[in-house]
Amino acid sequence: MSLKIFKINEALKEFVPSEIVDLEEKATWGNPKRGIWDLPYAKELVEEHSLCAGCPESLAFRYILASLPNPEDTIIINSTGCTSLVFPHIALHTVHSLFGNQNAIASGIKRTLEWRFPDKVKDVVVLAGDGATVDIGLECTLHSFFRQERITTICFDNEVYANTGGQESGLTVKGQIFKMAPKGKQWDKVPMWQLAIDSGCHYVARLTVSSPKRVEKVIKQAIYVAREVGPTYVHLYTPCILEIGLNSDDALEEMRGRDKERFKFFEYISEKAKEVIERKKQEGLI
Amino acid sequence: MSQHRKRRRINIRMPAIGGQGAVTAAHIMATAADHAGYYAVSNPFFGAEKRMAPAESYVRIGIEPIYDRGEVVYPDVIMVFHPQVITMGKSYTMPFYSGIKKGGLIIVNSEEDLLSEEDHKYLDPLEVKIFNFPATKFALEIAGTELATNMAMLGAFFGATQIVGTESVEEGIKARFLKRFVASGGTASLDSAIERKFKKKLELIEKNINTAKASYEVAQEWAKDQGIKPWLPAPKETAKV
Amino acid sequence: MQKTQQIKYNRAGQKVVSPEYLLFEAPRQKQFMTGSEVVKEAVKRASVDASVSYPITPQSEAAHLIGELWAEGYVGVYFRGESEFSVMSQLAGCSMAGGRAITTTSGPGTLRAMENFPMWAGSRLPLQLVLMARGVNSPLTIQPDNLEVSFLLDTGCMIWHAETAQELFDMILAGFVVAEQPDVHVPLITVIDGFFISHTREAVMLPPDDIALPPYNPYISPIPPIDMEMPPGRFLRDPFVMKSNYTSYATHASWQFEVRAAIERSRPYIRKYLKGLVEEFGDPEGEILFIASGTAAAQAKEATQMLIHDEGIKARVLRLKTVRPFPAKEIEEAVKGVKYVFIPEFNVVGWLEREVRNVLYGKTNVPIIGSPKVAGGMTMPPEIIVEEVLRILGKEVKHVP
Amino acid sequence: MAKLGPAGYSPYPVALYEGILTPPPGKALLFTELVDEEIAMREAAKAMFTRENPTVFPGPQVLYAWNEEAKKKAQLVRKMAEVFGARIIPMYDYRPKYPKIDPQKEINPNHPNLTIWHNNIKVCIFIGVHCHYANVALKIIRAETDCYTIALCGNAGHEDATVTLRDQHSEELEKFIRIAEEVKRELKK
Repeated sequence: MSLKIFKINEALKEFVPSEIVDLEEKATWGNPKRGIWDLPYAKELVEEHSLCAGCPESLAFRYILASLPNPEDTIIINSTGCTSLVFPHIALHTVHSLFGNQNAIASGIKRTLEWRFPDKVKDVVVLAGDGATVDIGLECTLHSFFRQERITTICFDNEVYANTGGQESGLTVKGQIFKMAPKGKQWDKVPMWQLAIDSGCHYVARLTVSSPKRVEKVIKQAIYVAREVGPTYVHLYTPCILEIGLNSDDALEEMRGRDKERFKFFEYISEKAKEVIERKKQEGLI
Repeated sequence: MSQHRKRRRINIRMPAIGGQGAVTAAHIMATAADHAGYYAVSNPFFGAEKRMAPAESYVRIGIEPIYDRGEVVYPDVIMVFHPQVITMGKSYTMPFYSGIKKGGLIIVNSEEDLLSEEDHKYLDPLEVKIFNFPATKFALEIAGTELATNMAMLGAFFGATQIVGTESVEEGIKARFLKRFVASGGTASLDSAIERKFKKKLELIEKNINTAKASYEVAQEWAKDQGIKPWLPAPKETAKV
Repeated sequence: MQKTQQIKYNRAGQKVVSPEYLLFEAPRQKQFMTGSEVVKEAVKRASVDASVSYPITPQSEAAHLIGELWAEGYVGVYFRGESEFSVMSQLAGCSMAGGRAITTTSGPGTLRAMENFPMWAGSRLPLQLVLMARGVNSPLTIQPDNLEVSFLLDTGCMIWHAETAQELFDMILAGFVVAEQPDVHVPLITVIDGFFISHTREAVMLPPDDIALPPYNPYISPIPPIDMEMPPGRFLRDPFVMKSNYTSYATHASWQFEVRAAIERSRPYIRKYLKGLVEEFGDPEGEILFIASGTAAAQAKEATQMLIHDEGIKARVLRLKTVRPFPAKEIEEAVKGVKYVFIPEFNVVGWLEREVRNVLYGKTNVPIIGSPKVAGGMTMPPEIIVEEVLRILGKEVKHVP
Repeated sequence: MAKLGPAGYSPYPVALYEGILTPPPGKALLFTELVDEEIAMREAAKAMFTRENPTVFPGPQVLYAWNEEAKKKAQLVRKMAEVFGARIIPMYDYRPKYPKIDPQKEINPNHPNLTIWHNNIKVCIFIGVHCHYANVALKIIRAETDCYTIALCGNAGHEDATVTLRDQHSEELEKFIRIAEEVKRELKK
């Protein structure tokens, strides 16, 4: 594990702001049993960031970062979009490269890290929006599944291009009026979770981030399966309250509403993945 | 053109039909010339080659470093691998003799003269020599396969131009066909299956060498009749590395 | 640091030697091979960690051969990507993760991948792309034509242009050494004219294959690698750098300038490892000066010899080995006392002519003639170059039958 | 660097505009001149003793205890700051920080001039900052401020600094501290 990169030299410690010292002293490192219950007590791996007030993406980020079983050796690959605004403030090695190439970057990183560190576990997680994952980056996303890359892909589905001002995306629902769809979207929401199953993912989950506990369980399962078996995919509903005209405190209610319909919890687990998840449960890690 | 000065370079164009082995012939010709101490470069015609479609290969041999690249637009020697190419040129884009230099040589894989009156009208004032040589027939007779046509053609080239001896031709052929086998064949664990294949390959190489050598001799005779002297001065020692 | 003299081996079991030994001192043997095969020989001796490939003529063969090296254990990571765009991103990932990586592409593939190249440069990845230039689709051709280099000039990558298979071999090895210098550390595009080099068979001198370059050390990189092994632990490669993201506008400008400055810093290393940014050929007193790179320079050399031997005209060639960094001073020096500058090129836009005119603007009155220009697979016979010179000089043209 | 800033509106690089490159091994760069390491160290020390508000900006490579050399260098940085009577303001990471930095306590490569202006820093030392971020910051500092910048680099140096020393490891830092102490005595500080 690479905790050493957070350890501050004693000779200079007094000059370093407390938020940085806290990362060394109060964050949960080296403990695979860490989880969302640590949130009130431990130093979080994300600092203050600039998402809209009340944006559910910020919740999703906090839950995911709290659930990583191996943060000291986890790399997160991002793409262009609202999520990119959070990445500078995440206390891990992360990448923003181009819009849509996140699964290609992740493939190169994962394979090279496996080559460079054959005796270490380095988890590689992709975290990108719906435009990046399903529209512009679909080729990279699906091919990384076909190739059975051992990475976890998480899609923040807000059903719109939010960062560019509210345009229709492949994951917008049919009929929804957005920019570039002035008469309403003419075709159905892309069933990305199904494409992920058909393309070779070993663990697929679809859910909202209304339940932190459920997010933790899904993320841990996805990462453990990716580590040992092959690609995994997590599809999270993180509505853009701005573009669908909700108030800052409406997000949770919106997600709970969708929990009962198009984001009803759905999970696919391959045979190989079942074995891993069972074992990790027995080890008390899930 | 400075025909008074000694030739420093031979540029060869080899129009053929895809599958006739003109690329292989070019490779062997360059390797043979290299073995004899000349500078040599070979390359194919760059395109989406298909079997039985017109194709070309090129060889450049000289006594000085060769910088020139690509298609040979102004050849000293044209080797016509297939009679069809005379009528079609390179992918129908030009007459087959286009760009031939004064005092050049054309070797045609044919028993009889296939050139039209107009062709001769163009070539005669340029003092181009034409050597009709039935390479395919020769290959069938000696190697028992028309696949050795390219060997007969390259043998004819070296016989007619007298720049390298048959030992270099033999080296060129061996280098082309043996390279991979030598690389992996050196290990003691060569199993019997590979060994059988290897024997077959050796047989093939032998047939190829015989075809090339026999053509060399025929062409050498022809060159003597024509009063042809070696086309290049002996290579400078510096070329031999 | 460590100064022990013990023998080191790379992961392929090759003995690690200094770049100077590998490039200049190791005994060499002659082989007869194509430019594509030479790529394999160079990569084999370069302690390469990763390569990703995609088929496109004329680079496919070189890409297959790197795959063979992976199968033989000389390259750590290798696979076929789904498009050039993805391949260049996958390769970026390999480099960010601290690996030495190389790939090859051509023509339309270069343009498909285009968005990646400024990203490579901005992310300071010392990747190497062997570019086997062919036409771009205007309409389709697979033939040699180096128009695509024009698109790459301002990506922030170094661009070198090899003339022969031999030079390609040496440039690939020297390329990693120069590109990985901490004060340079930008990508290198090693250009050859497709087919003219990739498919041409010629004599090449190679050092033994049981020695190799020292492995890449990502921990002296100007930007930390993405491996959670080097501080800072909180590190995004690379953030939005704009005022709305709480940085000064000047940050992005400074970042871009820094990438260009990094290319400038490669000059002393290039002088050392390539023996200069240019090569001079022909009569040093030559009044006719060809400025050219790659195969156009090779053809100009042939034409120079014809002019000198057959026409009694003093001529010379200034061959550019590098286009980025651009040898501006060398060009300024070379045009002194010259009557005409000719710039032969294998493309219709004349990107080299544009570059040369730019650096000579206001500095010389020498006429600059941007011809001959051939494209779309056409060869540039030296006879045609000679004809062009004679025509400009008002002399009789005898060369072309 | 050609001359002390402020050089102007845009963060022009001297490598590109004035042809000044990083020094070759064994040499240092003092303004536009290639000089011996010791001369550069002496001039750098003089500047640290004579210009206002001397400050050391340690970067991640010396702030964090990620290897033995970093641990040793951190102690030397502390000692160096004490000899110069300089402040220590860390550049602990390179992110665009939201919503803003505290210029009294930190320096950020994306707007390093803020810290320099806020504290009226006229001379500073960069050490342990990754070369790319040091170069991005040094160009902005040169464009925007009149701060005399000293780059102690473990690699090849930084031509956009006023003085740049290259290949600076523990041994070289110890030498720099020794020279600083000498210069201090000479200046009777």
